[in-house]
Amino acid sequence: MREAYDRVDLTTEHMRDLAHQMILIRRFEEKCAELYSAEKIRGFLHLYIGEEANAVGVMQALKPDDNIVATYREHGHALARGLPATEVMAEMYGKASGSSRGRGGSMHICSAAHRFYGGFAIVGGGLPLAVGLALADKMRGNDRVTCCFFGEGAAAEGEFHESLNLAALWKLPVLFVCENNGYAMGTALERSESETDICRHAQSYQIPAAAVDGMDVLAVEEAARDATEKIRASEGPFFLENRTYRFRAHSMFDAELYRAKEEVAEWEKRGPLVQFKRWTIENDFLSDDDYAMIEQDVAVIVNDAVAFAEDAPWEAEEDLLKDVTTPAAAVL
Amino acid sequence: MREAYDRVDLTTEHMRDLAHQMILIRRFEEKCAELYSAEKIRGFLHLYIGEEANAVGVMQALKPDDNIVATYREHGHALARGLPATEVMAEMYGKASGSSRGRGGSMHICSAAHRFYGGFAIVGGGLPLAVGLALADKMRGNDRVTCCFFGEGAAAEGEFHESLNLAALWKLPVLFVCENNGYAMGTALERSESETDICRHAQSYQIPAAAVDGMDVLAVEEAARDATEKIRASEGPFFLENRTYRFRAHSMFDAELYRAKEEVAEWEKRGPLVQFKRWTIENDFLSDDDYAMIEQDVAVIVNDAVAFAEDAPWEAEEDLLKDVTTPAAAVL
Amino acid sequence: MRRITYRDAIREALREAMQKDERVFLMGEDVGRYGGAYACSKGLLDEFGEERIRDTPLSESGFTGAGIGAALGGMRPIVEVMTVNFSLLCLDQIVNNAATLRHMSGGQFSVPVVIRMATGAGRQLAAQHSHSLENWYAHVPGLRVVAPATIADARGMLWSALEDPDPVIMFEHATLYNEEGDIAAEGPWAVDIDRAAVRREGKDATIITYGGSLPKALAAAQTLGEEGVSCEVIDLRTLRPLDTERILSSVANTHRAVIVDEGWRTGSLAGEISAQIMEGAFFELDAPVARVCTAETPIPYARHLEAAALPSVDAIIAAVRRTLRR
Amino acid sequence: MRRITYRDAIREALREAMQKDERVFLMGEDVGRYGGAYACSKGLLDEFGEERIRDTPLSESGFTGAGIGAALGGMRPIVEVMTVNFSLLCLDQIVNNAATLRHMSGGQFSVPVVIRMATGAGRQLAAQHSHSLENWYAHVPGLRVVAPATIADARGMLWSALEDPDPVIMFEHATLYNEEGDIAAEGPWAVDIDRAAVRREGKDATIITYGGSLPKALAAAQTLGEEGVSCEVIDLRTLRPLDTERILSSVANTHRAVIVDEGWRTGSLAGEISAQIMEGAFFELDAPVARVCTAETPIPYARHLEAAALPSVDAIIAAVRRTLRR
Ligand SMILES: Cc1ncc(C[n+]2csc(CCOP(=O)(O)OP(=O)(O)O)c2C)c(N)n1
Ligand SMILES: Cc1ncc(C[n+]2csc(CCOP(=O)(O)OP(=O)(O)O)c2C)c(N)n1
Ligand SMILES: [Mg+2]
Ligand SMILES: [Mg+2]
Repeated sequence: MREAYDRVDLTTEHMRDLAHQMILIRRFEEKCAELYSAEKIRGFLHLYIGEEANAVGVMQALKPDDNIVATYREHGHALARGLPATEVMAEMYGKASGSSRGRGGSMHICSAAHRFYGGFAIVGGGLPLAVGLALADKMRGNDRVTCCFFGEGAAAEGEFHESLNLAALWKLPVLFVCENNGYAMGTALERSESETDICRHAQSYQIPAAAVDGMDVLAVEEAARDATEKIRASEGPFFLENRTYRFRAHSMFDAELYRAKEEVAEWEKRGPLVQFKRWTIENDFLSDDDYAMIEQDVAVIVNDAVAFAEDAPWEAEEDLLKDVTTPAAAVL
Repeated sequence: MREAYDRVDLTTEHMRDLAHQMILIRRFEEKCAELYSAEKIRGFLHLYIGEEANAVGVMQALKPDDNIVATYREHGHALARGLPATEVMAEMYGKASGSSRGRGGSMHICSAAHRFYGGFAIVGGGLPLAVGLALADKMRGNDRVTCCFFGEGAAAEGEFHESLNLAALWKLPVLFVCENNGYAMGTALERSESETDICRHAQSYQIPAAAVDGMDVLAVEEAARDATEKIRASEGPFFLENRTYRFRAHSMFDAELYRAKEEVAEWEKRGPLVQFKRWTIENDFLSDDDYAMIEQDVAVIVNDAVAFAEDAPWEAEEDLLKDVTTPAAAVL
Repeated sequence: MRRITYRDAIREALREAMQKDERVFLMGEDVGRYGGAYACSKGLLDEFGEERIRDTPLSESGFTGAGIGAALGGMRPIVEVMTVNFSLLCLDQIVNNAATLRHMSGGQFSVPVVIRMATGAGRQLAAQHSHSLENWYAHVPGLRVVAPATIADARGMLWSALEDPDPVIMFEHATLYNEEGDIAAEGPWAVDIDRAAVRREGKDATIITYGGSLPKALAAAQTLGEEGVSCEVIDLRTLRPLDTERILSSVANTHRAVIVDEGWRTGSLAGEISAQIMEGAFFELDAPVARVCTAETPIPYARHLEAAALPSVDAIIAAVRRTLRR
Repeated sequence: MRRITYRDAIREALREAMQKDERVFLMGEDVGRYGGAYACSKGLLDEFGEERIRDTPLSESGFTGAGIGAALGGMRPIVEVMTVNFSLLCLDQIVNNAATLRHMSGGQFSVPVVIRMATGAGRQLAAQHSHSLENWYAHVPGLRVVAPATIADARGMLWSALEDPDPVIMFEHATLYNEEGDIAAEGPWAVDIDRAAVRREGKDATIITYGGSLPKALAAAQTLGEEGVSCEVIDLRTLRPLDTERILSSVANTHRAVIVDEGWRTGSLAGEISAQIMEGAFFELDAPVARVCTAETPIPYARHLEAAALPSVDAIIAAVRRTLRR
């Protein structure tokens, strides 16, 4: 991490808040992994462990009224956005109290109240939607940013190309956040892109772009604040490439044949939590006791989430066909 | 046109040949337009008039063994590649003697003998095929270039993005020729691309690119020779952007509401035929008599083509289901 | 009454929608300056401006997805995909996003987008420009699929589709745009898109069809009528959800049915309807339900081959006669 | 005999094909270093190298089109699209190019490509990862569509598909990969992909199915058999072209049919088959043909809801009983 960070509110409160959020995501997902083995959670489970600084850092720059579009690796984004851990966990259980009433599962966490549009599991498929949300805001004169998260693997998809061009052509308020963790499942970036500098792709659409250390939450916050400020001013898109790393397997089915343990170990040394903890302690923002406290608070939240999910009811089977179409009553 | 052209064979023979080809395409298509009004030709008819220098110039650099993939605006490419005008015209008539036995029509001229894979009517849809043809050649060790023609409008399609990345990533021998005539139907380039410098897009995949005056057949030939030489040497793709213009409507249904007559008139002054004629006469390669002769020869070819098409038989209705699948006999 | 074309009717419907609701806008390739590939939006750019008559790049997946996103964002977009053939490039957005969002979100989001596309063959446009993939879309839960076959439906269905809170796919058969017909001088135009329409009453056999095949079905019914065979002609109008009730009640009266569908026979919507009759009216049938569909081949360019591939009035007449064993 | 899984069978088939014909290569996302999303190609990279076990970027349209182009260029590519859900991104290449090229060129070109994809639900992967779109593909002239449902077919069909000079789509149901079964120690493995297979003989009713629903159909037939109801179970094996003859001859014996298909009911392949029975065996039927399909909803994540949405053994048993009025 660096000496100084402009435009980041360097207070104990804020540091504690960031630490709390990153640790909450980490512990929440460690618990999810356990629950997967215990077969409480099924389907696909994509862990964000190692990448927490990105969701947490970017969210600092977003307002409650902004829109968010994420991927199937979105637990961290959902929690950082403020979705209750209880509802997120209940969704993973497939319970009726889940954020999507159990219909979505881990890959489709959604919350209209948080303008968190989800949870999209087709790689690249969320980008056109984000462009459309921003188009609606621009046409309606809403001062709102749509933040779209996706991985570097998505950059090879045609929908990436079409979406960036539209956003730039129409000067739409979209913050594209490419979480470049080096791999798309087992495919390393250099095996999927002829040009591995993702920012250069963004620039080829006339979109301003910046790369940031995705293992440094303060650097990410800073970059995101810059980006959203430019977007709100210029009404054009901005592209952030967050250089990060996935510590765990792609999903629970991944044997990780494609990378060396050493490589993972190297990155773990630069993990977002360890780095931030060291930095906040060295710079006297937080103490070991503070961290102990945070861990306690987080443990309570995670346990409550599990308890809530365990006790939550199942959706009635008769309601299978509910939510396929919109009841006339609900028409706006 | 310029003073000098390197690497173009500046002989009277070659100049006559180029003039003959461009004039053949022009007169052939003028006849097609007539025949469309006479309802001999139906469906869509996309004229290449004004763009002849591109197909003719590029073909000079291709060997008989190279592959060609074109669009629905491909009469010029087919004729420049050497397909008999008779078979091309018969195809437009929908006759059994047509290059595709009347099944393809104007948009799907094909010839296995000329490695002319056609005639593709989905914008951008030919690019992945071209990449695949080049991949096959690379894997089989064939020293062959696959030349893929498409319009600037195709550059916004996802298939453009995916194809350029694959060609560059796998270093495939593909010559991408973007015929930038300024419009995709009625949509001007600046209304469809945030970055109007198409070469810059190509470069963002690490593909070397060059823009050339598509109204100057010698400049196009020169650029194409450079490009194919680089491809054959480096085994990587090359991207040519040919700046050209469509003199006629997009298709026979186009009212041309989107551009001014003056704009068309301006470009017509720089037409590939008039320019080349002036240049070849001023530089004493050809005389007015030579051109009169060429027009005569071309008139004969076009008339023969029409006569051939008129007399050609219709495919028998019982053969409707032929050519849907490959008869076991034909298995290679 | 006044006489207008199907194309005029679509244009009037677009204008009306734009005037009625400022959240409505039209986006697609060449809808603006070009006036629309089929001239449906000619003149609208001048009236409503670039923002609301929005020309897009050639990016079917991108702009269709953007339309879906704009609907999520509170607009009422009308996305024009020039033809169903090109919609093969945006199926991910339509099927994986538009059709699933309401469900995946546990009912939190709706996607009130209308996606219009020309469909069908008959204009010698050959294998890549002549698909009829209506059954693909009719197969997908979460979508509504409509196919205006008459001038009145072309005039009225768009607004009904816009009032649907969920995604609606609207198929306009390319051969219908130049069809002329009489229509009331003034509205209301709204159409009940939950119900099929009986276009001709009859008692001997039921001909079930939609879209571009309706004129053929009516012509066949006319000829048969002159021979004393009385056919009821049902225009499905909405392909999803199907008005099964209407289909079954007609078959219960006629005891014979012929389905006319321009889709390729195998896997066609006609197959689905035949199966529904099997399930709901088997004991009413005096003869097996027959299908008149497109031959199992990509559509050829040559006029005579294309005609041979598509459902024809003669083929419909022959099919009805067969079911009547005449 | 030896015991292997469906996954092993696919892997053996891939190896054999690569060894037999040097024009054969496998391309797709994560087929190499990762070993395949379903581990079907695990180990093949070491044996055949990067060129022939080719990892691709996330570019479904690009690499599927490249596979089609490579087939045109004389290779015999096996394209792996991880799942049918993602094939929505490459339908343009499959339908507009692979399926039409032979026809559009007047018979000059063939496209000997095999495109494999996992299909189906049952693993709680929710709305965007659980499609069964077999009927979409079965609808398209120019394609052959196969669905190995047994270990032996998984072992043998790939080579038969590669021998087809035209494009073949191969659907592997995701729930089958871990199925174990006995298989001959040695070949020949080739399967007759023109014919459906009778997996169980019977005389009271015919159950027609394919792919991931075959185990359910057999389980239902087993239970019914114990109750004295003898069911014939037909595994379609090839979804296009359909072995209509086999279907009709079985129904002619049993006079009753139930079709089991994991596709959504409306517009399903089951509907097509019911229509074909209507057309070809109407007068043989003692009861209307019944369909057991997936409910009309995107697939929910929750296990109990997903189970409720999909065809079940109980539902098949109930349907057979209904057709037998027991
Ligand atoms: C269109 C599509 N193709 C393939 C997949 C299967 N898949 C799921 S995640 C993934 C890798 C995506 O990598 P990246 O975009 O870098 O995101 P990351 O998983 O690394 O966060 C793949 C191939 C998919 N979900 N969607
Ligand atoms: C995928 C797709 N979308 C739309 C069309 C309709 N269309 C045919 S040509 C064309 C314009 C293409 O422009 P460009 O690529 O510049 O080629 P040009 O016609 O100018 O030669 C359009 C929109 C199509 N054929 N395919
Ligand atoms: Mg990644
Ligand atoms: Mg153009």
